[in-house]
Amino acid sequence: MKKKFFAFLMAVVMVFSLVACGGGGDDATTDDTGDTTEDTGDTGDSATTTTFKVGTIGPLTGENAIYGTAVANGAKIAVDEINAAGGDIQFELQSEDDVADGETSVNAYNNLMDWGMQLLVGPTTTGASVAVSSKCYEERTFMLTPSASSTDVTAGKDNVFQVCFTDPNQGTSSADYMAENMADAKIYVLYQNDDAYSQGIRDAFVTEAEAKGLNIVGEGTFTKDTATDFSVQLTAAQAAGADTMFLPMYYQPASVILNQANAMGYAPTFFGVDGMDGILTMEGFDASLAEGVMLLTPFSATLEENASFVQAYEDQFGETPNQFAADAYDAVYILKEALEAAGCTADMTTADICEALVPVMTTITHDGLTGKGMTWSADGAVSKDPTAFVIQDGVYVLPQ
Amino acid sequence: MKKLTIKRTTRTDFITYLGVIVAFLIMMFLRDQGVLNRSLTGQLVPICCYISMAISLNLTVGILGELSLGHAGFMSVGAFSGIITAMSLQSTIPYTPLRLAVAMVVGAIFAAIAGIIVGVPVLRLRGDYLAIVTLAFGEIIKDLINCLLVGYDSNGLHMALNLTGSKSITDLNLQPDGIAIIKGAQGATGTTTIASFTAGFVLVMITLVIVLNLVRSRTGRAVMAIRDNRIAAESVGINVTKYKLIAFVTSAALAGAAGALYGLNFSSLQATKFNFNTSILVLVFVVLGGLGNIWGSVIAATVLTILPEALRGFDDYRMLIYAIVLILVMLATNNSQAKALLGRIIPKRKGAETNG
Amino acid sequence: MAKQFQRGKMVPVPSRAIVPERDVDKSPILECRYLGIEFGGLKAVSDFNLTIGRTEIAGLIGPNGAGKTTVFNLLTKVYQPTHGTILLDGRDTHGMTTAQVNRAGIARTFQNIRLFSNMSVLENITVAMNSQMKYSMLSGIFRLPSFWKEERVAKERALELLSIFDMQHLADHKAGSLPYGAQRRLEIIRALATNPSLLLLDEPAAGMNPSETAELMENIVKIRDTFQIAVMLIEHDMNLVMNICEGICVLNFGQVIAKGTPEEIQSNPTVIEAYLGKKKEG
Amino acid sequence: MEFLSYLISGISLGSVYAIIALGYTMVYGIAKMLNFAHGDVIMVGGYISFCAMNYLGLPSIVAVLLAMAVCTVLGVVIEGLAYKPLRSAPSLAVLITAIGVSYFLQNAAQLIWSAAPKVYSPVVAGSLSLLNGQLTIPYVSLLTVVVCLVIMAGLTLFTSQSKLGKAMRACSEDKNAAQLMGINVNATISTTFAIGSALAAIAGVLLCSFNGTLMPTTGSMPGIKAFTAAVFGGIGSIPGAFLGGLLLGIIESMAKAYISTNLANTIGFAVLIVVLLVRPAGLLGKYVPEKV
Repeated sequence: MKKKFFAFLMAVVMVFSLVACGGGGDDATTDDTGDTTEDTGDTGDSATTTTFKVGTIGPLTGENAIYGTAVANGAKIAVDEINAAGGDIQFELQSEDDVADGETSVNAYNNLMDWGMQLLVGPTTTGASVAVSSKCYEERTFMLTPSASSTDVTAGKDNVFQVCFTDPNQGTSSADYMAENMADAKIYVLYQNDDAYSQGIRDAFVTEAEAKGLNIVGEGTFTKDTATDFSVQLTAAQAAGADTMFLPMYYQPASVILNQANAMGYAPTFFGVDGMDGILTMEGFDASLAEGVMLLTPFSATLEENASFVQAYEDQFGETPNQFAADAYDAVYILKEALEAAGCTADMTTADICEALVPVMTTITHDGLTGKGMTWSADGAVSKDPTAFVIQDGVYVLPQ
Repeated sequence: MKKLTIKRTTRTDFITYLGVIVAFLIMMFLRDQGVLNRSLTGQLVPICCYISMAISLNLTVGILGELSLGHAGFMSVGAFSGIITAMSLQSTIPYTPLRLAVAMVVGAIFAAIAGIIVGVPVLRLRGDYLAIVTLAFGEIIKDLINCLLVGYDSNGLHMALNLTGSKSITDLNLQPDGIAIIKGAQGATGTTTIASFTAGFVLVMITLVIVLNLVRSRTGRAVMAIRDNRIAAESVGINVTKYKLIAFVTSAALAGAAGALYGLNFSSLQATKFNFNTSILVLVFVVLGGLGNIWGSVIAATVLTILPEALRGFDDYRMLIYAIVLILVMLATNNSQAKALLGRIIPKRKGAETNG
Repeated sequence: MAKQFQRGKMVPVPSRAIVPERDVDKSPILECRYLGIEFGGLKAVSDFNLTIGRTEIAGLIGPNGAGKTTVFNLLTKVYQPTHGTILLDGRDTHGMTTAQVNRAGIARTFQNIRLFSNMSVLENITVAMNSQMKYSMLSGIFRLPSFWKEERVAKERALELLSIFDMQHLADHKAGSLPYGAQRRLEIIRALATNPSLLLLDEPAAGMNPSETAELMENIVKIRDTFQIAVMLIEHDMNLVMNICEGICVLNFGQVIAKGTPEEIQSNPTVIEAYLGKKKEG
Repeated sequence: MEFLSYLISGISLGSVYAIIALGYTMVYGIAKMLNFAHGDVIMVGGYISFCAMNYLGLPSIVAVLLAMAVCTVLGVVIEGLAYKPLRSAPSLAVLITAIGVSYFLQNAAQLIWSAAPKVYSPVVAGSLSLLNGQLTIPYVSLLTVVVCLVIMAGLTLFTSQSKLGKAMRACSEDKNAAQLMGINVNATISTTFAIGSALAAIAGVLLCSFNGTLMPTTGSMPGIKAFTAAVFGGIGSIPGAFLGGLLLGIIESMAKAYISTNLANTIGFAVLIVVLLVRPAGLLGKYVPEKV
């Protein structure tokens, strides 16, 4: 009986996937014929408006959904703006969920390829990005990740680029900044050691800090499963006499740390990285807790020049954008600029676009929300200046 | 009657083998013809791994009758030991299929060792207590691998356990030609992906042969006897601990082989992948497919791996619908009223139902 | 001895069966000396002394709660005795597990039937032959010749055992789906399949009607004669006990109050007071 | 001094586990099912109280009561729709259904309240300063411990004195016998779920106050930990759940402080395993050998 039931269920799923498959096929054929007719009709006409298919991948469900959703939303705003402006290059956007998991991310990528994706903005998280980037490398799909910051994502893959800083870059910059501005600080490093991002920054920070002679008085770790109670680590930091706490992590655990430190009456200078951005806009967050928190971040929702993006995002999604949204927004514009520079058209295959874009990426310079004059090296890493902000009265200000 | 029922058992086995072979051939054909979409193509290897996982867990849960909530832990051990093996042997065994096979065997061996370490103390417990302890072991394995640093260079394999959080891959002091295989929380990145659908098919077939033949041998009978009535099993001279351990370790070893294949299918893998949720996922396959029903495990693993992908059209509601489907299926297959309803639609088979 | 039976007559020794020849000396198969167990200070059974001959049918009777099943549990090491020794064929079973005791020669049935109810009748029997089968797990997985050979022998022997109770036709039924009487009989066959030298039957006639009981009595004797083994049974059906047991032991409050032939027991005043008297009341 | 503050943080963390474990253990004791959705009911309780306080501006006590009311209804609805039809089904089927419910609640919460973590300001702010400020104890921690003790005492009294409580104990011993004695088993189980869910709401408020943050997945890990704690103490036993929760919290805290923060979970689980090997039914559980 059960078997019969399963046969039935199986059949349903088969139909599902066949429909999906058939749908994909249909899309492809219409696109193909559409393009062919266009080509034959407009031969030699270079001013044709063409629509590129762009995909984003990120966790839209699960505990990391906040990041993936921000990327999907940020990219959507950019695509809408570009399409509304009506230039030569138009985008069609599709966002897929990967639950921040490598396997699902590869599935999402394959799904997008079935849809006919030509350019990938994603994936959002590092682990998933490494899995997808090697697929992209093999299959020659151009990949620009807004937020996966590990060097493993780009290492050895010429067609994979990043919008965000690499982890080592952030760790090194943070240590450099501290060495310059707060050289005699007693630093306690607290990081999440089951998270690639956090671990990556910490490793680079510690190496650079040693080189610059900074005084690290202690290190504490936590894991995803223990990210709710930091009293032990905070007590240890306090006991070690730390007056500065380096927090290379995302803003969610950071907000818990600030809260618990405050409850303990412990008030060192907290120093964060770009993942810390977003803490002020957390619902219910008491901004006074973040008073005096320093962070190195390329994006700030409170800066004047980002106001239009922030406004558009708030109008559409009812939330203040974080750095992930800004990275994704930039990523779409970077793609546009690169496509223009390379002279790509939408009838080119994914692989041809990829080959055309790779040499161009190292030549363009982009001014975006997350940095002015961004340039890329051949290894895929971005070069831009992080800005150190200090939080005062609930807004980012430049430190005196 | 007699001959008929004996034949039924063998026939079920035969249909299971045949079904898997035919499915493989169809998929290969469709893929080569380019008819298969990429989404499904990309899932072929993971599906094979999950089928293997489900069959092997069925050995513990369905045949042995002990609830294990840490099966993903063995998959994890197999995956990472398989990755280490494959990456270290890159130059020694250039022939990919052989390297893959060696990695899977090593994965199975290490998972079996983990199975013994876990099984010896744990199998003395019963029911929900055993369940919670397997859960605990799964989490412990995850935490330990999260601390593991492994690199390979011309001097051989280097390993360190980053317990205090102050070590990193640079502390392994690899030679310039060395490669970092596992970098603690960052997991294995840059793995050369050598898994193939054919390997997955072979894995599923081997798993099927081992589990089905085991179940139909004296070992399997002893294990099922323990499930049905432990005290009676002891009374007919069956060494309960030994047979429990055999079933448990075999199950762990098969999960390890599946893990190795899974690990070598993606260029990046973190220990957190094999958390409690993955164990639960595999358990769902087993329960949905029917306890002790190997054929059911194969189907359930396939369907439930494809389902979330097939639901992509529902966007944000995808996992919500998945949850609802799960609840409804459990209600439909286990509620007595719903069963009666189904029973009226589908006439019940007469005669003896044997396990399989 | 109440009755004399001609031995080895009723069923021929099964053709392929491995029924070992037993020596004919009169030494006892089972000796219990001062056997006892305490549960948290409560003496469930104490100073239990008993000797059973190699081919004797012995009865263990007593009112409910007298500790009869506890004695079986002690003999089979379901409970570890806190006092005394058990000698099986002259060997001390101290420290053995239930499974080891079974392999040493004691098989049993249970008061509340304990079959492997999701397995077929045939499997229930072949599983009991597990310790006599030698092929390894790998031979089983790879279906080596030893697997086929031993499985065939086991199956044939199982069918022969089933024929004692005329149950061959049920071989492929699920054990749990059998009627009650057949389940009880299957439990006895399963115990026999382990090749015991002492068979313990815990209320074999419970729930049977008089004609089934009569058939069972015949079969118990037949089993003893065919396999040349000792049988010890717990039973409330006095007709059965008095008719087939050659020796009877009466237990009350965990202690032996009488031992002897059926005739002796029937006329023992202590027994009548403690047991038969009570039975009349109830 | 540090030791003391580690101990205090362990006790307050442990009290949170204990409250969740009490809910787990009650439901397990009567329905004999591992209710994996319990952690997610806690999460819903957290969100309801968060919304009540932040959107409706209600005082915290009203928010807690509202959360309890909503969770009670939710618990009864879940029980009625998903678990009751499976009363006679194998326990694994119910377990999988509970997991389905857990997925459902998490994803529904994400759709309703979005995945963005919310900052949960403690229902009681501030902290107690002792020994010239060398030792600070957040009031929330004190509140958690007190609430935990009150709930445990209340539950113990309830199950031993009240008619309904006795009915619950009867059901947990033997459902059929209870039925024969005229106890409405179904209604008793539903009531148990209602009480368990109301406790979950309180646990949600305290957990979120303690963590200071709230996400759709907030409940899952504490749920597993509390389950561990309940088994640790002997599942089904009310004082056992309390003891198990407390010990798990202290062990975790001490392991973080003196051994390794990476392995805090591992050490907690390892202690659990050792305890179960020595006492197969947990610290206070009764080991009932199978009757032959």
